[in-house]
Amino acid sequence: MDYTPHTEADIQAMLAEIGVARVADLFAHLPEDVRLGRGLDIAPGLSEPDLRARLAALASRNRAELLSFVGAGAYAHFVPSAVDALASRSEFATAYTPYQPEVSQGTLQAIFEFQTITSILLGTELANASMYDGASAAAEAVLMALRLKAARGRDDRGGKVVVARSLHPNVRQTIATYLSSMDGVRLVEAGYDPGGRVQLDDAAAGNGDSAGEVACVVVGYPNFFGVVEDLRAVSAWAQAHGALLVTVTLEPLALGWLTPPGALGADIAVGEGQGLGLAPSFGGPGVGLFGTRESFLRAMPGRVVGETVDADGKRGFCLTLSTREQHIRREKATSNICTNHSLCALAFTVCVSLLGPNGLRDLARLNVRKLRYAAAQLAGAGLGERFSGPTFNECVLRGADVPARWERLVRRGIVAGLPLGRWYPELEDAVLVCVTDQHRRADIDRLATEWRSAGTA
Amino acid sequence: MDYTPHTEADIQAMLAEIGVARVADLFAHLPEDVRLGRGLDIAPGLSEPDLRARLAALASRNRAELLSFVGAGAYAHFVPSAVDALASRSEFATAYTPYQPEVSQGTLQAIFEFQTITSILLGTELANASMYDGASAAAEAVLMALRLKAARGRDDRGGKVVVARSLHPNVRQTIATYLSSMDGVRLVEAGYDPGGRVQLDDAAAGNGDSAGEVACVVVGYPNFFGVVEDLRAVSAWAQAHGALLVTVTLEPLALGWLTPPGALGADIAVGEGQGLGLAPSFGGPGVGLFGTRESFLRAMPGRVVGETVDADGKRGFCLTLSTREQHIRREKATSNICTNHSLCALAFTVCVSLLGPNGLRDLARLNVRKLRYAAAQLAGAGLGERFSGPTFNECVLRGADVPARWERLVRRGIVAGLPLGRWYPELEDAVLVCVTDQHRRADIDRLATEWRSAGTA
Amino acid sequence: MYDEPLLFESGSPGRRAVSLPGDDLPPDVALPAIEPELAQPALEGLPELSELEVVRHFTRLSQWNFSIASNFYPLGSCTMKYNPIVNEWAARLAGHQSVHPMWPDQLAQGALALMFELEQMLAEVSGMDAVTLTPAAGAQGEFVGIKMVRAYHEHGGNPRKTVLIPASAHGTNPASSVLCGYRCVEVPVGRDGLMHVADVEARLDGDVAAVMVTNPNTLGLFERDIRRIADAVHARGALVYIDGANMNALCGVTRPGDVGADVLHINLHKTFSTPHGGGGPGAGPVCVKKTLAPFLPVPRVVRTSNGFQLSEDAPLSIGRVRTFHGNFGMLVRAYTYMLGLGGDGIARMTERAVLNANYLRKKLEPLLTIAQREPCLHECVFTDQGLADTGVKTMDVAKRLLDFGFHAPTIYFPLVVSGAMMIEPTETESRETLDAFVAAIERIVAEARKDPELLKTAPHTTRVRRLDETRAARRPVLRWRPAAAPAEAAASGAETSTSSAET
Amino acid sequence: MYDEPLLFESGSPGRRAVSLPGDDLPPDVALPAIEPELAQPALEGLPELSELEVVRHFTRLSQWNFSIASNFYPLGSCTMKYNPIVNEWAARLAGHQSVHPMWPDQLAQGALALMFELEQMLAEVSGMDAVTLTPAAGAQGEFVGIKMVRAYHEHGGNPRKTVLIPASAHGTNPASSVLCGYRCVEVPVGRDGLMHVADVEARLDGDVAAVMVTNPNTLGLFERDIRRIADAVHARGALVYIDGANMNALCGVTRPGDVGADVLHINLHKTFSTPHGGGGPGAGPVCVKKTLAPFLPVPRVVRTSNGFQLSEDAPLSIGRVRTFHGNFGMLVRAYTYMLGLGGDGIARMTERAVLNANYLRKKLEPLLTIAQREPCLHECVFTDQGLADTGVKTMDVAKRLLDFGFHAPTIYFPLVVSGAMMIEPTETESRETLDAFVAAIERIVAEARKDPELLKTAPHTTRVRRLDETRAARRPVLRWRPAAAPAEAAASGAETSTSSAET
Ligand SMILES: Cc1ncc(COP(=O)(O)O)c(C=O)c1O
Ligand SMILES: Cc1ncc(COP(=O)(O)O)c(C=O)c1O
Repeated sequence: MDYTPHTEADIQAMLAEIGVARVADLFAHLPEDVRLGRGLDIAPGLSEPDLRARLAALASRNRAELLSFVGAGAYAHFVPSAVDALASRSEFATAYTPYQPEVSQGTLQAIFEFQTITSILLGTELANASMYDGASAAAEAVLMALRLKAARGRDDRGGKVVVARSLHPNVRQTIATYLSSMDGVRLVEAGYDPGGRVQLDDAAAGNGDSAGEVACVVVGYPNFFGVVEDLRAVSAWAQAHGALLVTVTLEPLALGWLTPPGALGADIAVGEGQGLGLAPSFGGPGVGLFGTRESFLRAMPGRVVGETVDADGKRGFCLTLSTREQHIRREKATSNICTNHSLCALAFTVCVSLLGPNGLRDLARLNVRKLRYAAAQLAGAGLGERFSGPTFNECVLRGADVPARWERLVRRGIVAGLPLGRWYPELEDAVLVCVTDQHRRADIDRLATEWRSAGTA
Repeated sequence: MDYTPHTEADIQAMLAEIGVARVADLFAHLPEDVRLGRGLDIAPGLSEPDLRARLAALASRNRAELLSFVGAGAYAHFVPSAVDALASRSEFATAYTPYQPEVSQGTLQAIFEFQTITSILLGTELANASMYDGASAAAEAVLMALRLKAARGRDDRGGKVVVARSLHPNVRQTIATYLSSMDGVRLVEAGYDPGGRVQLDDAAAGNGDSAGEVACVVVGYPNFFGVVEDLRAVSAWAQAHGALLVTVTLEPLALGWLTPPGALGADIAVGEGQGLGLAPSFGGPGVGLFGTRESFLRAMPGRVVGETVDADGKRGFCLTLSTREQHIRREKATSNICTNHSLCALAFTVCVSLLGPNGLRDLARLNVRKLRYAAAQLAGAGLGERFSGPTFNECVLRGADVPARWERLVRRGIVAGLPLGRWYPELEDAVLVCVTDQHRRADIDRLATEWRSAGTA
Repeated sequence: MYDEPLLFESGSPGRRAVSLPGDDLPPDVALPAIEPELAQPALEGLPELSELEVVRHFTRLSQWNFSIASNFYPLGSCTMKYNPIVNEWAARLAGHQSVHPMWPDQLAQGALALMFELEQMLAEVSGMDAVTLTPAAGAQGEFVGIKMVRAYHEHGGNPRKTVLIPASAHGTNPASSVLCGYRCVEVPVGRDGLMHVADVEARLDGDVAAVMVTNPNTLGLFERDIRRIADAVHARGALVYIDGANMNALCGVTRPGDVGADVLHINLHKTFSTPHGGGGPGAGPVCVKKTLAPFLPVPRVVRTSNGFQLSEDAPLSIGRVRTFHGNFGMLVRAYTYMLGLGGDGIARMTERAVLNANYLRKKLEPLLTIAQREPCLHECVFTDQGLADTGVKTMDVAKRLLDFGFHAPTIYFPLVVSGAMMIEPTETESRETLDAFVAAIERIVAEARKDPELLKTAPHTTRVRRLDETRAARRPVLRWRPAAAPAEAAASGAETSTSSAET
Repeated sequence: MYDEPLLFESGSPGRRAVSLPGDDLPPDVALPAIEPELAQPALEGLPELSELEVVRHFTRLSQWNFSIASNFYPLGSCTMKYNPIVNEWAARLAGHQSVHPMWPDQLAQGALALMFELEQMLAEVSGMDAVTLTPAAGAQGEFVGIKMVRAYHEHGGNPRKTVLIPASAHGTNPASSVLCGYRCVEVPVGRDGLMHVADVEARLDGDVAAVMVTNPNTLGLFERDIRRIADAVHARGALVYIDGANMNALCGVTRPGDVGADVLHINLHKTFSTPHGGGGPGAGPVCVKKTLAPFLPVPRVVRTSNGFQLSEDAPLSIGRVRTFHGNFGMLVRAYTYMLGLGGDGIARMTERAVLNANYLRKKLEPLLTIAQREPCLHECVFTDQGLADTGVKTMDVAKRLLDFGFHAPTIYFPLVVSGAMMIEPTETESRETLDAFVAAIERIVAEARKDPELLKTAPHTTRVRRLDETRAARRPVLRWRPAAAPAEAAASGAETSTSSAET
């Protein structure tokens, strides 16, 4: 492929205008000793037909056709055809961040709509223009909680961050990475109870610990086990400890069934939007959701779009409050984030617009019911629910010989959930099974049958 | 699916405004005895996920993955990804015929560009905004030739139409259908010579026949056998008989290699544009190309777009010369055509724009060479060329036991061309093989190997 | 707004967007012997552009269109309903796009099954017995239908001579009839906008081959006499052709086949939502009664114990009318649409199309002059009569509507109404959109009284202003041509390609 | 031009676009026991629209954007080159979209192979040894890179305290450094726009962990001292971080890894053509020398005798920074682009980007004031100094350019240039487009002298006129809220949804 438009005549005319003889002369000011002096060791380019053949062959080596029951932070739901048709329109896809609002009203109005939808679903007073993904949004939320705590002047940037062990392990690890260079901050893990919910007690707060007070407590909603945390209790605990409550919702469709975290006391509610409008795509891109209180606005990371008027008094939208951001505040910014996940936010917005409140509720309920049916069928295959708490579309099942049976199922073309031993040694015999609207009843029946027969094989 | 936006409240409010109680009342003026009085016997609607599953299952029952060497009027060539991405833009796809030019300049300018490209490729002074397909364009060309002959006053609408037997049989049949209600018109078929080219002699003109003079002679270019007719000779013959020359090009890519028919004497040059920008899609939609002389303009069928200026003197485009057309002239129109194949004309225009003159020439040459290579390989498999004339990307091959061997190849997943016996009993032992840029050398080698082994099987 | 030059005015010699696959053949493959005079392609003048230039060109052009996807488009008789995106998806499945029309039937069973089922659904909706999906558009459907009428009469020994057509008919009706060798006789339309049996009977003689009725007609009115007309026509051995372009008003309510139709065409690009594409491709299936089935064009899709087949075994057939079997890509879309809607949904579509039209009619009646007091179905026709004193004409109202972001209605058609504005909202528009349209008309009517010049010079906000259509026809410029001297051409090309701002 | 209301101001309660699959479960499947307080979703306010309304809404919005697909977009530092359509096709292959990040590796061999090969190509282009594709964007790449710097120093026993950053750096550089617990020390930029080794050395002490250099820098200039700076930095045990956002100027010409870089990030959404999406998603791979490889984030793609695997076995790793492995969809696009271009094509891309920038610079020099006389690479920076007497500012020139259909350059950045206009044409623009842009600037400069007010009130042809950004920040309205009384809300919604024409 060659996307440059230059003909030989163009090049000659342009060089003449510039006043040099060869293109190489344009690099003449580079010191001799920094020149590469050879061609790149990358294969010659391909024509479009050959390129398409190569990519199609590569893609076919991913086993997209398998029957899969893996969720764990990436969810395959029904996405109306209109979502990609609209979000992929080239005027959206090939624009930059809307620095010139007069010629970016399309992107800007869409982001304003995204901010509104996100704050409705999270139950927060406001939301930003998007973050990279659920985990990095969670990490940024924790940093923000620490900043807010410091601003309240209780102790410098230090403090404890209590993270539920029932939170997605990848999110916990990401938070740990983001916090690891911060002086005086300590991560404390809170266990889970037989319901699969976070167990918050005095030990969780690490009382008597030198790291000082608790800045925030972070829980999944639903959590990694698919269990719906009782945010009322978590929020009460957080308040009692002077801490902020950060919730992480990696399955956005659950918000069609659950009370929004903001309405149950979450001070910062973050999430992953991929499940509404985007394919799993090997883990990205999705879109980080980030909502919080109005009073925390100036501490919030990321871009925001605001409403204003133009010279004629007509409504318009523009990026605003950028005095929080890196390009203005540099080292004092609330975050280093610059490019975010705007186009994914658009897909999310289109998807929610198509579903509407009723579609969202119905689709969510369909997921709940599919999981219930599956759990009943799998019980017949010797897999029992590990936790008693209410679940959305994922639950932890345990049974005899689970890892070996799971391996056998993979060989038969079924990815029968995610074995948990790698992250939870105590759940070595358990598997996290996700059932969604994409599974027909026959798929679930087949899953149950195969688990059963894999046990006897 | 339900694409209507009406809520129950909407309906009630609207009925109230209209002043009726129920929707059924809107049909109250229909006589009792015309009412259906029952529901339609069509299955209940499907949701989008179910609909997609059904259509995907149906599509998978077409064996799109097979190795095919069938052309015969529908050609699978490389189509740059940009073609569909641009032609499918909803502003193009969901507009009507551009009756309001001020809000249809996109479609109008694109058609003007199509008319220009088509007249360049056909070598005609002008071209219309498109016809349905190659065959109906050919039939309309013949009707136009008859009209022109009548206008020249030599004899009323009657006359002879000489059609080459080497023209695509489906085109010949279509012409026959269009002519069958015309009084005094007789179709005469002209045979082919050992080169596979039309044989025009006095017999072809049906001399001494009562149907009068020859209105036109119609040949394929290339013809059905893939052979390039010598239009110089055909044109000379037509002129000698006072007839118009109509050429039919079903493989538009050939015009990247061949002298344009208009430059070789064609009075009306028609064609099928599918091969440049569109998939075979089981035979449609493609796009009929129609070019002719400026002096014949008022006799031409179909829409045309013309250049003009707006109230400010700025260039713009609009439908024009519609006094030839059915919506103005009704029974005196040059054709009954109304809706044509505008969006396909757009895809053709985008495709040619992307290829450019060099790409078109190179792609055409690649086809010529691929066929030559295949012919040489197949000669080794006992298949010889039936005709000696020059061919583009198709040729007729004959050999022992061809129909049975062809059947065996189909069972092995190769459609090894089109057996010709059905249309040409004298070619019972022959197959029309098409080789294009889409066939890799290995595909051709496989074809040769399989033909060979099918002979011995 | 800035200009976009023609493809031919942009680019640079030698520039190209596309790179082709490497030639994988041995170098000694020789080109065939061909007379040199036959192998001199004339490619000069074709655009030489980069991929980005092509993308930008057509992206910009696209934005200069109004379309259903971007605007309310109440173009009467054209049924500009929403074109679902899932249909586009279906038509682009590799299994649909790659299948070749000349393959053995057993390799295309999915496509044939789809066609077979679509024929059955159309037969059920129309109340007819057999269907051909081949015709490319409504007009070709008419040609096929009338051709069958002729074949039927010829088979009976006498092709007959005339076709009766009401004055309100679409221009394709007479044009198609003539193409089949018939003469057209006009049937007047009553004061009520309807065709009356007496007017038909008065013209019915042994020479009449068929009467062509558009139902509902182009005024949006149901032809109440249809059954009696059909009886009269049949009594004279003639046939009833129904132009079903307006089927959107009838589905699930009444079936032409139950009310005397012998042959009818349906525009899938209207009633069954395939996108109109700025002027096609469409699809105009023809549905017939058993008596006419033997005359259907070839090929036919038939179901056998060996699966579906394309058959040409039809000795009485009118023959072939296209290169292949039809606009399959459009058939996939219509099939997807009908399957998605289902029987109930198809009936709901009609009900709501009629509801919308009646609502709009009711709200517009105080503003414009209604052409007919009769109850309308899916569309309604207004005139500019009430604006006569202002000098404002239908054309001006239409052009001014563009400024409000609404496409104009069909204007000056049907011909039987002077200054007609034919408005068809379709069922997929919301009440809010209809209200906004009414508000625009209200404002325009007020403007007509206050500032008629504003309307006569409209549109004001579109990419170009009112175009000189007379000039286009008087001095036809139908293609770009290189300027006389190449040097000049390059210079003027560069000039046009310079964007210029309007301030 | 007409207005388009917010999603929330349109629609009607109970309306819905989507129909869901029928529930195929036995009716007795019970919902789980859940505390009722936890199962009260707050969906009120979400849009209730038909499919057509959603399509029309976003189609209209899209047309209000400038974009590469429709406009020349010379936004400096952003490398707004053509985003090939074939890359979009590749990213949408079912085999790419459906693969789940938590599947066993053997089910995703295609995806892992793609990532592995992409890492290798980026290593070759940058001259580095190992690559992580995980970071979501340039800023996260910086975070990962500086974090690794810290891990490296910590592993050596002392994390050190500061990072040296030139004044011309992008704001993400200091922000990312602070996020890793470092303090930033600014290095002044010389009169020639370059960083000088002496200025670096003057600030180099045992506390410096790294120096962050953008090369070419944000003035589009190659940092000629880079090797000497690197030597000085290395001599003090510190590391060299290269911000490779401007790699488009270097590919095939010079490799940061050969000239002293220890760690560098590349923006695939700039150099390797993944579309910017109106603000992401992007991808910011980080390339490192062997010494830093042990600190790369997890997971890593590794090749084993059993195929490709994702490995977390990296005890010195800085850990995980995202939920999953990266923006795979963007990686597919960049991979397709690099494979399509090949080694030669990648070098050609750089050459022509630099050719275009120098051409533009040469032609603009007589019109605007160049910020630096040094030879530029892929972009050049001008100022509004020459217009000072007219009162016209960079902002006005930028806004006026919009009227000509051109996106504005990056303005007021880099901060070291007052009134900066940073122009980056990229290699995919044609000479004709560059000439048209120059012509527009020429006209604007003339207008500045003749009619400065025209510029100060620009733009005039865009959908909205100049926006009151101060008001947006002073009284932040960051989301739609239902009007106080529901009755009022409905009324005002209806009003906004009425299209209004500007005449
Ligand atoms: C009533 C009527 N009949 C026939 C036609 C012709 O259909 P087509 O344009 O598909 O050929 C039309 C379309 O405009 C029509 O409205
Ligand atoms: C020089 C430079 N560094 C870093 C960045 C940040 O990259 P991103 O926006 O992808 O986070 C940018 C992008 O604007 C840049 O131009």
